[in-house]
Amino acid sequence: MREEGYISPRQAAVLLWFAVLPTAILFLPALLALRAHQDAWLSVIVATLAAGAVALVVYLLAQRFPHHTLFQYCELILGPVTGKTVALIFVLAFFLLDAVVIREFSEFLVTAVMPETPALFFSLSIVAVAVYAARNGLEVIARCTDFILPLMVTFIAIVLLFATPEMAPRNLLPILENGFRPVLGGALVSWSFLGQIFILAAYGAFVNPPRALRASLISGLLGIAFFLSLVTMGTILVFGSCEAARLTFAAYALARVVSLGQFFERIEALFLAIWVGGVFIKITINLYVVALGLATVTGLKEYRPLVAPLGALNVAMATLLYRNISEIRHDLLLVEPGWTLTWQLILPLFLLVMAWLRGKRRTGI
Amino acid sequence: MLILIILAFLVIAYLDAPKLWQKKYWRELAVMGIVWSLGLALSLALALNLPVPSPAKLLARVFGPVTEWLLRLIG
Amino acid sequence: MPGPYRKPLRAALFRRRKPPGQQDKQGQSQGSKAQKAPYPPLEAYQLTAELKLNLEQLQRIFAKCSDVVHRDFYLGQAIKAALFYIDGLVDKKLIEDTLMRTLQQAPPQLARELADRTRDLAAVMETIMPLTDVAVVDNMGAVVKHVLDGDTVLLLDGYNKGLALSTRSWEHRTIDEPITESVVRGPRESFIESLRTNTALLRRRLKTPSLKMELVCLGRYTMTNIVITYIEDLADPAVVREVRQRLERIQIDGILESAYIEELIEDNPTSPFPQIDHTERPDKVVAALLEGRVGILVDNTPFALIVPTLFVQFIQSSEDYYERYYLSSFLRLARFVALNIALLLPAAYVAVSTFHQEMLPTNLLVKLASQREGIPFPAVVEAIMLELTFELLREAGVRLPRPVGQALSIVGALVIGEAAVSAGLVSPSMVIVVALTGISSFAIPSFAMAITLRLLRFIMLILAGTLGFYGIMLGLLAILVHLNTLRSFGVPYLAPVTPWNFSDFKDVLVRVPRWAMNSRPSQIGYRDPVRQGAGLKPTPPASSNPPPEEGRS
Amino acid sequence: MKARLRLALALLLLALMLPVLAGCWSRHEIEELAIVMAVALDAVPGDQVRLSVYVAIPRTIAGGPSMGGGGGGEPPKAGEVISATGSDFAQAARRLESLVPRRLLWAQNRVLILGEELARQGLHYLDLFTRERQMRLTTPVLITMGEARKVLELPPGIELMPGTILTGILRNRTTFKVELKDLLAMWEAPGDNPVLPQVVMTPTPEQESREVRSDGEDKGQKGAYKEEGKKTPPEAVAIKGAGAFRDDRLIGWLDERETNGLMWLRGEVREGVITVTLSIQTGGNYPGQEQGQKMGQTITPDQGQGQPAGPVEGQGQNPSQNQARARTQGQASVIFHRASTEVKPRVEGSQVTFNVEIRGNCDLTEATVSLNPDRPEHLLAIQEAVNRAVEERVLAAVRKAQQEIRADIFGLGETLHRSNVRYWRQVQDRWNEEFTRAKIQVKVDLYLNRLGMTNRTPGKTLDIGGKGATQGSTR
Repeated sequence: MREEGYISPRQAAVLLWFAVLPTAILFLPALLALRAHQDAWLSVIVATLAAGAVALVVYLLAQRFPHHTLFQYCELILGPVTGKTVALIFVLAFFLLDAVVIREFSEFLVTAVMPETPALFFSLSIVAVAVYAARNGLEVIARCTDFILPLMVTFIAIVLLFATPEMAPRNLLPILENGFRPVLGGALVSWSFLGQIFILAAYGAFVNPPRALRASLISGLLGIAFFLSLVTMGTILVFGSCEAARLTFAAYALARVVSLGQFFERIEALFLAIWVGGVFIKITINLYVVALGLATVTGLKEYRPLVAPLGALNVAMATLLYRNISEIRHDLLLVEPGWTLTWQLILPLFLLVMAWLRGKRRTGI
Repeated sequence: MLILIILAFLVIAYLDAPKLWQKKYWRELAVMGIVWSLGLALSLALALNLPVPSPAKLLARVFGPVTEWLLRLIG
Repeated sequence: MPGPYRKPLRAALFRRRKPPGQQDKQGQSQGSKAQKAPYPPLEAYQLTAELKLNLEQLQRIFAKCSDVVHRDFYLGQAIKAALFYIDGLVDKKLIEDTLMRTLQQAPPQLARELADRTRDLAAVMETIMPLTDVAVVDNMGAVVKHVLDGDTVLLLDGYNKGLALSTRSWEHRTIDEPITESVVRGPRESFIESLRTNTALLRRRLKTPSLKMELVCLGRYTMTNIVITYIEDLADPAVVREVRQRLERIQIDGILESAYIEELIEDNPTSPFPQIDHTERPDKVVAALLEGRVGILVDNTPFALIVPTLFVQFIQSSEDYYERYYLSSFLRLARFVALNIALLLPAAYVAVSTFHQEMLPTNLLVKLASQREGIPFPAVVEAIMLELTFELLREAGVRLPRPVGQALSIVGALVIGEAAVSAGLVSPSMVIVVALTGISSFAIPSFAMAITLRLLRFIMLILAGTLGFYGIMLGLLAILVHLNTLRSFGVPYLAPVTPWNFSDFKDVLVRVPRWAMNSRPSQIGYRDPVRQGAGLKPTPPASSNPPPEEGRS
Repeated sequence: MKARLRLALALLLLALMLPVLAGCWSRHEIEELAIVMAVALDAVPGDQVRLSVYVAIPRTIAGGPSMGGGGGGEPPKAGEVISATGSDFAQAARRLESLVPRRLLWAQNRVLILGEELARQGLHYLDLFTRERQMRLTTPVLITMGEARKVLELPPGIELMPGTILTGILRNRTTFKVELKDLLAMWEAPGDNPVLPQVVMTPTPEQESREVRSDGEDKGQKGAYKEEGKKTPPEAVAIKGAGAFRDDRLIGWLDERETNGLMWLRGEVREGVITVTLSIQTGGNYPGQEQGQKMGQTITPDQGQGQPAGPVEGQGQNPSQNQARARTQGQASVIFHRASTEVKPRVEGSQVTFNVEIRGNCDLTEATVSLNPDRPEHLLAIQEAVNRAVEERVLAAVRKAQQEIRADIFGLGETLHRSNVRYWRQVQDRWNEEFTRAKIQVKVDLYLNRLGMTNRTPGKTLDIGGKGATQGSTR
């Protein structure tokens, strides 16, 4: 099925940022510090290189099938039955991803902001707004980012800028103390976040002009790497790798350290507000992709009716997925890398190879 | 709680179902119905504390070893 | 006897319940198509060649209309004629001094020829008519319409046609200073209730045949004249067509204000945000037309509508373009801040004081805490109460006669505020917050937008009171998504912020100097993007003040 | 459109349901809060801990200015100290809540004070203060000899509350500041051990001032205040000295000089004043020396221009010899705004040497010893004395750390870690031991380059080593 709106390459790139960064900056630095210690920021860069592979696959597939979404060319490549199955796997994967994001989001809010409020309430309320946004289509989602992005960037910049007095450059030393292996281990963890740029395969078809897709992939990836390594570096610089690894929510802790002169201390509530905006986009775009994918797989004319029930199912799934935050961390460290690598790199690679073997491509619209 | 859940799902159904019915989009209605009833069932099961296996567990069983293997590959 | 009133109403309701299907939006349609003609069904009447019959019909149509004047006379002492007009809508002096005299003293030969049918009715027009705006009417509906419009209809015996003579002239307000949009510098004229005057105000500013004024007549009873005005070279034809279609779709009994139309042609009727700007300043309309927008003037309304409308227009004032650009830019930024304050300040205050106390500097927190000791209400309730009081004060101040209104607002604000604080019912800081919010909402140039923000403020307050900043953010996100879905006649409401257009930013939060505004807003005036010549930035003439050492060219 | 209307309806429904659903989760009216301004942690007998909090009373504080100056009567208290014991701090905190009619707000806590006993037991109790969401990692941590609760019970001074007093002092940067996150980082880093600034309850102001005189330091004397009419002996608070830990246990105390040395070595010194006592012998040697230490730095002024010491013209002369002449004994204080410390480890065999280089610029801020501004030697003399003083302080701290504390409280191990990973691997597990054998060489290069707004020491025109300005240049 088709979506009526188009998004600009810039919006596509920004959406990519939002598809990765919001949860990544919150959870990743601490996990990275655990794995790669003071070299955590190197891990981000290594993982970015690895994520470049995803970007390449997405790009090659998109080139073969311009104006087609992931779910559409699955079918074109593999035929109706297998294709639909694989597309359904992608739908499920995106669905699970969204559920995880919702869960992480509510878990954070409950822990850090309002412990008396049930987590379900946060998932419910954010998904309600996300449903509203997702029903309005990709264009509206993309245009929402135009407002949230400047806020987010400004805020990250302010936090990092005003945290500089607290930073100790020696915290980054020694570089590569234990060789490259911990860095790779960290890269594997960051992979589970960075690989999410794969989502572009699902909405890349609506980028106008299509040939600008490469630019949006590159700038999306670079932007993610930039912000992520900056925040990771900031965390390590302020807390040191030992203490950083103890933090559950690194970026939040960073925001809590900041004091803007004597007057404007403790700006974490603002962090919360702006971050909610970011996660909102992330949840919405995933929800949108899930609904779009499901509609494509089942051959519907419209994805809109699916959004609300999917949102509800997502909330339930988010509640079901994990029992506690420790499970989330465990999964992020020890399960997600393998899982994300499988469906975000191996499976698309398989698609690409199949397309190449079968000589499938579609040039027209 | 149960009443709230059912109410919420009724609202969700009310959002789109009547329009689909009018437009005779049966296919949409069917898919939506499946998702909707899945959601309702899951929510009710969770509210009633029925044991529902978490897909995360399944993923962990399958992809935990994969990740471990990857980690070993790295170092 | 209640019957006749109730029954049709029931019927109307019943009919609306199951619309025939062709009307998808507003349920204003009353169903059948015959409704377009005014009551009584004029199809039943026809102009005949017999004057007596025609007059009878007209008298039946205008039965019990005491303001209708009907005068029989002989044209050129030979042929029977009658004038029909409505007293008060016509220039009586013109009719009595000029028209009657000319017609009665028409050359007898002409009258004879007319009576003999050797000459057409048009001959009257061609030879003796002292007026210029004359139209031939050939059916009863047109006759009635013209009479109602303030024309004088001349009927001749033996002709199934008549002449509609434009003798319109009625009492109206003189052109005054704009009340709702007063400026320090800028033209002091505002629209008045008379459509013709209003169009003249526009035409005087735009002396070009490209300025089009399409006439639409709406309202079964009011028969209100509506003018769609645009500059043909600039306006998007699609928008013009859309405006025309949306207007023609309207079937309504009456239009008393342009707001009637506004609500019937909006893109998203359920949105709380105004999607059509209105103004009483001709210069603002002209500026809009020059950007490629379309104006809608409605008779009997001093407010013109402007479409398409973007969100940013609501923080712009026409004076921005008349003051120096530094000041204008600063004021716009200030208004933007005011907009945010008007929407968010009480909510933020409640959120901070009940959820995020850590955000406050300790001294402030302690101050607030000591102020709130003994206040019987939670902060949210306190805020809502005070906001409501403020709204009531404002409302009372607006409705009362001006001098009283001022006294009331002073008394209300000072006395109630002071008393409430000293009675320990509200905290002083809350009074400050509410006052600041009130001031900010007045700083927004557009009243319509200010009202919207006032309403949303209450929702934000409730959200903030239940969920703190998270609630505020949820509300803001919902508003953001909503704003992004809005379009005004096809143009995204939030343009040029999103879809992003850097060139249009010259006139959003800041106003760049005149000489830098070289292009029209891209979403609206794209048909002719070049507004003015490039390089208009003035430089001191080189010759008048030559530098001592070397001449510059 | 209908669908839009439905959606709007659903959202509205949700918005209306919010307050019902959400109830009063996490919402606390500002006046229902007990604002915790300072926290003191103690260990009490029986394996219990005691949590004491200083809760502000907003009424009094907000009415502050008006009540000031009202003669007679005790000033209303700005806050109250409440404490509760428990087997850990979470339990104690819970019990505290049952003592207070309001909800405790920890987010505004200004300072965390550790009692000696607790510190000797270990730092693991601090977990609550990093885990609980209201607590902040940027809270300054102090340690005190004896009970920490005592510090909270201080009577108000310039500031109303002990929390603000202490943070105010810390902000003056006369001593170093350890925030909770720094403390944890010191604890967790393998080559570092925590040190905490010590808050001391000073006795009466008289004693206090005596101490100042005898000390020759004027660091950390804030918080002194005058309050006569109190029944209890007035006490003041000061932050000076430090508590040194080995791993997570308090081992010993550093005195003020040692603390200063520690700050130099850790590179914590940003600005401050150094006072040295030196005697200038006109015409002869000008040995500069610091009080109490025999550390000679002798310079010889330029004899060619130098007037013989003693009588200068006119009435400047005075029978009591020392007064009339140039004051050859006295203090000189320098103030510095920027100073940097660089530590370079060097490993030779199994011997680790740390070369510490301290650099900075300072201005003369007070000289009670007579000084001729036109003689660079005089400045050099002061400069040398200052450098010696700093060096001596650093060495004193090192001695203390190596001999008594037997722990690397300077984070030198981390420096070694960063520069020589291979060697660090060998010693990291027994670093504290290794540290006691490390050699630490200090080189201080503080340059005195400005004189301030006046040049000569005030007094009747005396002449030391030249006519000074009256004769133009000395060169």
